[in-house]
Amino acid sequence: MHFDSLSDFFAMGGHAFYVWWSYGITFVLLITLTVVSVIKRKSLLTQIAQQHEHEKKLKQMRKDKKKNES
Amino acid sequence: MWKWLHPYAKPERSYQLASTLLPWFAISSVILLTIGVVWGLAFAPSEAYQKEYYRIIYIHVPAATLSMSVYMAMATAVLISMVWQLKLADATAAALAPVGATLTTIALITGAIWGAPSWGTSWVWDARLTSYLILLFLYLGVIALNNAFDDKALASRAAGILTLVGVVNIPIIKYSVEWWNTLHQTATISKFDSPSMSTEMLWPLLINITGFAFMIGTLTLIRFKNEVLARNSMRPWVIELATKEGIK
Amino acid sequence: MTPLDHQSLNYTPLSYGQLFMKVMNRDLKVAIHNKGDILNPLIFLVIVITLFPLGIGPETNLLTRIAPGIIWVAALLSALLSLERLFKNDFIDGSLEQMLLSPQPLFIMVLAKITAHWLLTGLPILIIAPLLGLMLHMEPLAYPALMITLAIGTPVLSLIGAIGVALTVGLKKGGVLLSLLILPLYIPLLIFATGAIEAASLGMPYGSHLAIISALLIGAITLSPFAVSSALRVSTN
Amino acid sequence: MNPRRKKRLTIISIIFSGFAAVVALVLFALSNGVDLFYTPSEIINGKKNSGLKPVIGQRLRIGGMVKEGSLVKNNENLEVSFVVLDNTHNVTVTYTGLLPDLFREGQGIVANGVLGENNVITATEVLAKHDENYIAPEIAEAMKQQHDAAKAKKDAY
Amino acid sequence: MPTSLLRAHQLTCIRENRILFDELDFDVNAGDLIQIEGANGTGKTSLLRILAGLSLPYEGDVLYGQSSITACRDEYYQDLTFIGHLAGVKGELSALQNLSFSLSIQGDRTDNIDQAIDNVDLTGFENANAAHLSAGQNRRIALARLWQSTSKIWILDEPFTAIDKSGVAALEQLFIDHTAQGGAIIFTSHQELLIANQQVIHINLEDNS
Repeated sequence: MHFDSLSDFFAMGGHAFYVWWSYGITFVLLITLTVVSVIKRKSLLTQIAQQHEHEKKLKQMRKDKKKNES
Repeated sequence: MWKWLHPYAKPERSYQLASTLLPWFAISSVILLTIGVVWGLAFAPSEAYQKEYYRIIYIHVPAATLSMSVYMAMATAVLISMVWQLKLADATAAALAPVGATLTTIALITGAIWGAPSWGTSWVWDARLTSYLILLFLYLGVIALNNAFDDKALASRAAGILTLVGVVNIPIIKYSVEWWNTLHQTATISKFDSPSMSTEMLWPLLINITGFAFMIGTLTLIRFKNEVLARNSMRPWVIELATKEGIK
Repeated sequence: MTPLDHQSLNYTPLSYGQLFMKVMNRDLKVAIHNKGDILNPLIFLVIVITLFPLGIGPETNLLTRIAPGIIWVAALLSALLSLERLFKNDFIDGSLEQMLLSPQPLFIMVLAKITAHWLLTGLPILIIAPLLGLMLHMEPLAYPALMITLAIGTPVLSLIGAIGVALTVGLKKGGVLLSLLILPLYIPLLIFATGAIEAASLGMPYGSHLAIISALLIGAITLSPFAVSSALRVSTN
Repeated sequence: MNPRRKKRLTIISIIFSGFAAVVALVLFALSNGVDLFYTPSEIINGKKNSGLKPVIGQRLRIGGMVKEGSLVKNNENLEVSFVVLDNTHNVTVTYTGLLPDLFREGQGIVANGVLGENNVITATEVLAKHDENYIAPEIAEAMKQQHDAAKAKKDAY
Repeated sequence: MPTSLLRAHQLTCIRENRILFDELDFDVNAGDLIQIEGANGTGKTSLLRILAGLSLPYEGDVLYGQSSITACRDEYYQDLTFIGHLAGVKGELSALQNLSFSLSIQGDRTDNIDQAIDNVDLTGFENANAAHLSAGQNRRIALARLWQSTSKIWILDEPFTAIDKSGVAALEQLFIDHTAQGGAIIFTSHQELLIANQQVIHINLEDNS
């Protein structure tokens, strides 16, 4: 370990502000992108499933209509 | 020679392949980044002049170099899609854009934070920084075009044209530090046999670059899967997957 | 009154020069009927430039220093304003579609349309530029540089802008997107054009700036017609 | 000529000649230098390729090393002056304000300012330029000792 | 054995996540008069635009000769006249200017334009700005191109809209002449053609989806 103590490590030789902000922002941005991408997948699947349900219903309605007509 | 690739040109197979690869990429990136970051932050020696804050290099350099590589990868995917009409290449390009934009943002922000103590300013309008800012705008433009069209295939073709136009910017970024006297220093590890860096500083940097590359791979795979789903929403296998996982 | 027997016998292509002139002349003729389209961006330019002395105070030294930047930024914005017209009307009335269906090379027609656009919007800026310089107390030495950079630079505005317009012409809300796509691409031009004028105002040579702007112009002439052609085929889909 | 071949030939020749012209122009521009950057010897003798010399009152950017022992601080205000040198020439820079952290004698700097009489530059901004080398302090120390030893050896002869 | 001019191969079209038509196959032969049918929103216009190369199909290909139309655009467009929903007529220009411009960029015959103007009953209006003419007259300016056309394949989207009875009759006569000379016409229309003894091939898109 390069630093003598944990508090030394956090102080970063007096430049804690710069170092921790950089790492913090990077971390936050990467995590945000990951989370957004994963959520996108969920919403996409839900949307596709809903659309499919909707179309199934429409087809059923059409079938019923044809039955009634004949 | 390309025959073994052929089955993966089918969306379903490539979706499965992406799913298989995803955990490996994710695990590798987490392990590598943990090692690299801990090593870089806690174990690497401090620098002779910049003391401790040079440690920003361990995220700034990977983000900066790889964001350019991501752009080139995106442009290559666009070319492939134009020449061979491969729809999966479109999906790849669309998946890469937000990842590249995030990396570029990280490179710019960490650069600005690093510049404050070392140069004495967070931002100068010199060639390197300006061309890098243009890179961010190009990414944003590509993302915006991808979202502007209702039809995904059309959106990809439109975004592809902008991507190719923007390729002009890449050599400008790369050589700006040599063509113009910019404040930004030249590349540290342009030559691997004698990098301008002590070895015990170089190792965590290299590990972090690899870690970032796997991170990019992970994010791209996640987004690629999304793009494939969105582009094939009419296919039975997608609908099956959606009914299994979608409605809760 | 009877059509065709062998299509290839009857098909008579125009030469590239004829095609270029035909399309450009048509666009100019159409524009004469819409004088507002030519005048409004120009009036916008003059008004924007008037706003600066009013906004930052009429201190002559300061204005002299920032004059090149103001004129170029204003020229850029007014170009952006006029660009939408380049393909929009043709798209709405269907004549763009007919051009896409022509057996003649699309990039020539595109280049002709861009040229017409420059004649209608770039050239007028060039003509009133000395007046704008006067309003901003520009350094007398800088006038030639201002004129030359505008002469080489405004075609670049039309050429690069055309790519953005072509990409967004089929979209309902293309306006904001257009500026997002194009303005970043204008940055290099802005930097070197204002750099040239600044160098000139100090009595220094600015040949290398002009060389870069010329390189931008030639690069844009070479690539833009092809990019625009393929963009049009995509966005009118 | 077959129209398709004519079109292809036109396209190829346009792109080729356009590309050649762009490369030629950019190379020309780069050989002359497009930035406002000067080294101290360029301020005194003019730019290497074009012989271009800055004029008094010109805004420019200067880069070079801070000469050892040349930094003079005024304790009442933040005014400082120092000498910037390259291999052959010196130029004096005056500046009012806080110097960046990395500023030290023997280090590279970049300053933006206005050229005055006698090649004195009044800087509005002083930035520390550091090179692409990153070395651990011990190694830096070792290198310095080696350097000094070599110098001492040289002086001894 | 009729000569095939154009072939639709496995055309699939998806709009807004809805399949409009799926794996559509048909041939366009010399002498064919093809009417595309279907209710509103079944993809008639989409199909015509795909056949003209203005839109890309989701899957499948349109073949002209042996090759896909995107690979031989120039040759295909020499052989194609397409008139869509929009007339492509500039309001700022006269009927004559409009017609001669579109003929020359399409590579059609530019001789005898007066006759073409007369065919669509626009004599006397040829120098008036198109903006001052009626919708039907604007439509006629576009249709006048057909009399000058040098191409075999015509794709016409609702050619009879806003055209009066005598105009429709003239146009139908032109259709007969064109197909008799080995041309082919693909069109959409909500009305049945009036002409007798002309074999019209019907393609109904509602059957397909």
